[in-house]
Amino acid sequence: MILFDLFLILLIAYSVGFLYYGLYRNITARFQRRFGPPITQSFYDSIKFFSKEDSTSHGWMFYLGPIIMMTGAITTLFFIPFFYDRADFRGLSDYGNLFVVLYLLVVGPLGNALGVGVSGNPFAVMGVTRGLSRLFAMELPFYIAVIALISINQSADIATIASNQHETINAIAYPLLFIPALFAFIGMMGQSPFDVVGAPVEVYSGPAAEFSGKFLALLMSQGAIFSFAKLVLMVNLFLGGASGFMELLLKTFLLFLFVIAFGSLYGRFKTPQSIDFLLKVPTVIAIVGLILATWS
Amino acid sequence: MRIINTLLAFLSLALLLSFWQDNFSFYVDLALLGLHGVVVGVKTSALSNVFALLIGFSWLMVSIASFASKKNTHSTLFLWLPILSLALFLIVYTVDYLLFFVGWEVMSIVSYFILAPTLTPKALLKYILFAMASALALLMGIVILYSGAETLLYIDANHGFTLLSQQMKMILVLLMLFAFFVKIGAIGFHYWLVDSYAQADDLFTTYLSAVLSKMGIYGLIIFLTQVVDIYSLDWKILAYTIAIIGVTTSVIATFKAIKEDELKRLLAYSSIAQLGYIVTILAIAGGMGGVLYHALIHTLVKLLLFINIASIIALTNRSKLSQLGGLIYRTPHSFVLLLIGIIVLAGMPPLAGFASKYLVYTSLLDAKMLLILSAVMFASVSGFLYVYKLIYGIYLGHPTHKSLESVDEVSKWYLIPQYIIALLLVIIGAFPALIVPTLNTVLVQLHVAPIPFETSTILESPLGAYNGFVVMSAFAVIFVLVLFFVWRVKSKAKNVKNRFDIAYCGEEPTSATPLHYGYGMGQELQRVGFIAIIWKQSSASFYNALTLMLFSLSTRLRKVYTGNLASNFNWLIIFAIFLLCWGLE
Amino acid sequence: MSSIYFIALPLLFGFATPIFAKFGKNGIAYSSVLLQASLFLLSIQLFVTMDKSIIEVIAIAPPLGIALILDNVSIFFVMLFTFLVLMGSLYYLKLREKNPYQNEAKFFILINMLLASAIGLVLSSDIFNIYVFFEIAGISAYILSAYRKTPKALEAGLKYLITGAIASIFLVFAIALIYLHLGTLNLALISQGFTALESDIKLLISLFLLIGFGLKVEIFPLNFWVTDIYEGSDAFTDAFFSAVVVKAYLFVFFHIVYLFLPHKEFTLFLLYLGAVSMLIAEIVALRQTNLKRLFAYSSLGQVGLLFVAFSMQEAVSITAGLYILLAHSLAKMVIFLSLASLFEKYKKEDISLFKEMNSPFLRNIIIISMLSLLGIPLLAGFVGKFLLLKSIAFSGLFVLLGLLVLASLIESVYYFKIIGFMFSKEERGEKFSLSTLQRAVLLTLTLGIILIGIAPFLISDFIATASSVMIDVRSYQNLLLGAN
Amino acid sequence: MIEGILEYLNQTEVIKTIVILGSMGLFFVGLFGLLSQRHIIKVFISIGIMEIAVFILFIGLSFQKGLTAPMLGDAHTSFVQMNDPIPHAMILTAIVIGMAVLALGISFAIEYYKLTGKNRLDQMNEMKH
Repeated sequence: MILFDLFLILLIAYSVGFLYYGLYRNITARFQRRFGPPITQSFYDSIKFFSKEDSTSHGWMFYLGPIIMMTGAITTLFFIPFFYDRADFRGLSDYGNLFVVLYLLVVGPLGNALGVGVSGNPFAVMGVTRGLSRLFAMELPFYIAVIALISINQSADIATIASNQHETINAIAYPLLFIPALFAFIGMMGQSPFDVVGAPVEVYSGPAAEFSGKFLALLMSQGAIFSFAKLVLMVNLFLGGASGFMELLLKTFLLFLFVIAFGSLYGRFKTPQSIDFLLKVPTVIAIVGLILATWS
Repeated sequence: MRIINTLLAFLSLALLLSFWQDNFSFYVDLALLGLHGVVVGVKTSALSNVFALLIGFSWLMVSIASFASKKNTHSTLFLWLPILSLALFLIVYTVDYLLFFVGWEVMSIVSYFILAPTLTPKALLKYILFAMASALALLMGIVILYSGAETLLYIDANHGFTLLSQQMKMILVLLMLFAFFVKIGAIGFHYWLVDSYAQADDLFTTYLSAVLSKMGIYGLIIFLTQVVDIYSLDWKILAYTIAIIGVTTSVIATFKAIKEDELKRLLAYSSIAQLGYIVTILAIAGGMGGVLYHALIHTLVKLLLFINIASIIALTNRSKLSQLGGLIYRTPHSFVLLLIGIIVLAGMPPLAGFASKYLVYTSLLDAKMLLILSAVMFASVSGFLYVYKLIYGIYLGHPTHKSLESVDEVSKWYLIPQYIIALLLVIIGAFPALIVPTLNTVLVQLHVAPIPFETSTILESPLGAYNGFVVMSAFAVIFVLVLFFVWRVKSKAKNVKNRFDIAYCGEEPTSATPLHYGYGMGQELQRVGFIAIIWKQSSASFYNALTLMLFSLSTRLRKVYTGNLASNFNWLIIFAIFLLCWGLE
Repeated sequence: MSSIYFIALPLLFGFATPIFAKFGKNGIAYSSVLLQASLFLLSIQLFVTMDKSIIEVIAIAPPLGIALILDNVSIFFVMLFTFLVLMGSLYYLKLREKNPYQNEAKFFILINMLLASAIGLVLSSDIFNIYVFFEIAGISAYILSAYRKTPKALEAGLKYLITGAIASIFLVFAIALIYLHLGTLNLALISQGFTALESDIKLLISLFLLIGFGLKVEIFPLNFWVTDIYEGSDAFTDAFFSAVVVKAYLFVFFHIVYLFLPHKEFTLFLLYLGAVSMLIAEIVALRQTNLKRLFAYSSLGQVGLLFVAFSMQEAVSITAGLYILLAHSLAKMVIFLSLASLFEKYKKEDISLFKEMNSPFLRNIIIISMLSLLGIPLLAGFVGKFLLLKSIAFSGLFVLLGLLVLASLIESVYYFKIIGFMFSKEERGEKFSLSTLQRAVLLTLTLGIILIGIAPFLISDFIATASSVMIDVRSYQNLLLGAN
Repeated sequence: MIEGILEYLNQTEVIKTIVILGSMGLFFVGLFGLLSQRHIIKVFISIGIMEIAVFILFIGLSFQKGLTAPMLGDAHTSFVQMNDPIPHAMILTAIVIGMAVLALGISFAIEYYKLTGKNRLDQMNEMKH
């Protein structure tokens, strides 16, 4: 039963993830006054990549990188419940909690870093370093917000946090926690202004520089799954969770839309700039929010 | 010598495990020395057994690793190591502060003699001066406590502590904290630590980091729970001070570690940072479980990491990240072991590191130290950068020298202890509550609430539990499935023959191109304001100024001893007149 | 009557040297060693046969005559001094083969005079005898100090002599005042009558005594001359100065303090004087490069510590003081004797000598001695230091405690600088080894340090009794007066 | 007139006052010499003066009028009607010792002068580091 549940979760995440990715390409295209590819294009791309040969390999660790990344994404997904009040689509979330998820979120990037590192491409490693540097800056405001939520709810269980919001969602109840978390979330989604790590167009480098064929496909797929997982997590934490598929899709899509809209509007920070920004503005807001939220 | 040492280590561990449950105690009355009513002695207890286990285990692991080198190069080390371990056992088993001090001093001095052949004079002097300062502060604290309690036993110490005046309590606490923080290397007092770790014999560094630093933790546990009785004392500011010192230590040491190029220095800072987490939760009531758990995990992981880099240094004769690289396919076993090590060090979920981090976080949450918790998590995440730097610099990327392309796997004597430790770490990762019953006996002994325990797979905490077994098996199963999936998908990829065959801006790099990114990694953080401040500031300037001041004072006071009798007679007369006036008063 | 031998025999030795000289080249040397060995055995025998507090008084009808008192505390010093001098003489037997003193007969006479006067100081129980022995010790020390007749040695001798002469003037002055007002020289009688004196006279007497003895016991600020003397003299003689002479003066000084001036205020003053003395000496020592001078400062520091211990006026702290004194004497003996050989071998007195030194044996024993001086557990220095700190804390003098701990920390700076030099990785010359006899001497002393450190209970009973006897003024009075 | 003065002077108190004043004067002369003079021999002389001052003080004050010197001789066969012998014995000893010390000191000074050509206290700085 639970295996079927997990399979469904994976399937949904995979398809919705690619759907969102297609939408993302379309929407950004519209922002830039052009027409994007068909929505399903990314999905087809990934299928196509799976069937392509990969041109170079740098040994087994090189292969393991994307695999670990994929594993990390799926595991993360499984530990986030889709709905707060339903017995199904809970995945493995009963066996873990928010702390586990927070840490699982970084398993993927670290696995990727290993695979990239072994490729011997200094540009790729540079991207990894940037990613890791940005990571801690990004996580700080996010962690502060999450800690505040855990403390308020006296529970690290995601479903509990989600269900406790049926009166007022956390985004409205605690805006000073939501705003910094949102900043961090934009970074986590790899959107401007914090997207220098995997900058898709202009830099001929970044973690993915050496991957091709099925491994590139793997990277793309995990990206889709992972994005969805993160969206669901954010919805659960701040937007009141969901009790049905429509609600879930709506909330995640709105959040997604906001993120890409924001990303399209702003230019790109350099790594130190983004670290500096994240450690200053959102962190300070988050600290204020934390103090206000738990003052008693 | 090595064989005897290993046998002794094995014997002590075997003794320890076979008499684990037995109670043993031995007391001596010191009335003979003019110390009436003073009893000293040793006694087994749950707490001391746990720490003794760490000592015995680390000793054995280091001893096994020592067989790797062909020559008996560490002969003095293995002459001293049994004595050192004996002193450590004395520290953990004693029930009074006199023997504790004896063990403490012997530990410092014996370490000094072990360090002496390898350290530079300056580093050696730094080490011993901090050790002496620590010991003297400890001695002064002990004596002050003694004057209150009139005995030296831990069990009476709390009574004595309450009898002291508020001011003396403060001084006592400061002295003791100083004494133990020096050993731990809390920030500001770590000036000696990094150099000593970096220059010590590679295997002794392992022992230093795994065990000796834990003695500071042990001392703090004893002092805070037995003497100050901090959990029942309403002395909030003390708990907060300790927590803030701990977390500052973690954050600063983490960023210092990111900058380091030398393997052992990097790990030394990492050691400081990890102990910082322990210090952070030391003074809060629910934190003791996390303290013990993290101390245990940290001991294991530092054993693993230091033995690993000792093997790499022995293999390549290189100790800098910028001089290594690309060893992964030459030494795959070492790579996998280090990978396990850094996953634990970073506190990633499937392995044991997460369990201890989890306890650290939940205890801070429970104590409502939310900002401190955020800082701890921040330090923890920032730590990813240096753990990645470590594994990348050694194993990934490009070899920086021809010699690195032709080395073979490290000696099996290095691998055996690492595999044992890695296995333990994986097991604890899957069964995070496996050691909870043991820890709970200690917690009961210390009169703090035990960690809830049902089954060995679920680590419970006041704010929720997690099932380590499920996390690990989920991860493993998904990993295998993805692997299998990728395996089945067709592939004709060939291994690159030429390692320069990479995407490099349309050019083909040559062997002269600096492709290894080991040294530069993390340097760009310099542009971030507060990190630049951390990197630029160093306690060295403070200690240098102190030294300078002392020496100029010395020069000035030397003028008293000019040797010019004529002027000295004037002194004499002035002194006499002063005495006369003073006497007439 | 046996206690008189300790003074008479070494003094008589001088007159007998022409006879001993007949026994060949080594006659005087061997007979001197023999004499000291027999004195040491005698002291052991006395100690063993002595009851818990049996006291030997040799008195020619006090208050008029002289009296020698051999009680639990003085037997401690007698044993210590004879043992140390014996060890030194044995060591010299080999040292003289390479670098003998000119006119050795004189040298042996002086050493024995020094021994006699040190013991005399400890045993005497009337103040004029103390003055006489004070001077004999002084004269022999002046000559020993200047013995090499190099400019440095002569300068040291001169300075020693001038300060010594001034000290003796003040002492005579004090004695004159005491006799004029009390009509007696007997310590017991003086101690009985002293409190009844007018306060002005008391002040004057205590001031003169403090200056007279203060110059000799090397207390700040009266210790300005000490380091020059140590540096100018031979390391071999420094061993005696540091291990024997100062200790004798210290004992007498505090004996007199306990008997005459057990004022709380005065001893408190001495207490802080000791602490300041220690602190200043340790700070100055930081920059020293000349080894003899360095260890001279270290001696000053230790004397400061002893001052603190004895000024506390409690049985426990005196016990601590005796432990520290014992540990310091043994350690300084080891260090200065080794230095004597090392200087002779390497022809330099600089601290960098230890970078060249290639002698594991000497390295190890010097390190053990220095660690003992620092008060590291399991060595002799720790017992005394711990007891002392304990009694200070029990008296609530926490500032003093802090000062001493600070001084100890500074002390460890230069000790460990030296030890660091011993481990430096520089090129070392050929191996240097001592003769068997010298090694045996040094080993005996070092084993003493270790043994006391590991098993202080072996002698704790004895030292505890000694300290209680030392502080027990009343029984001393009864003893001395009841003897006639 | 002279008789009167002598009579006056013969009083014990007067004699003792003179002794005290004189010896103290002498003592301070010595002390002043010690502090102001740098020549080694002059310093020795100052020390000698101070010693003598103390001796005179002691002897002068312990003397009692009307008693003879504490010596046994033809007329005196027992210790009666004599001054206290102890101060005399003491001072005799002290004089001998003081003389010995000064002689020793002068011999040192001469040797030192021969070797180095220095004869002043403030020049004695072989050990100035």
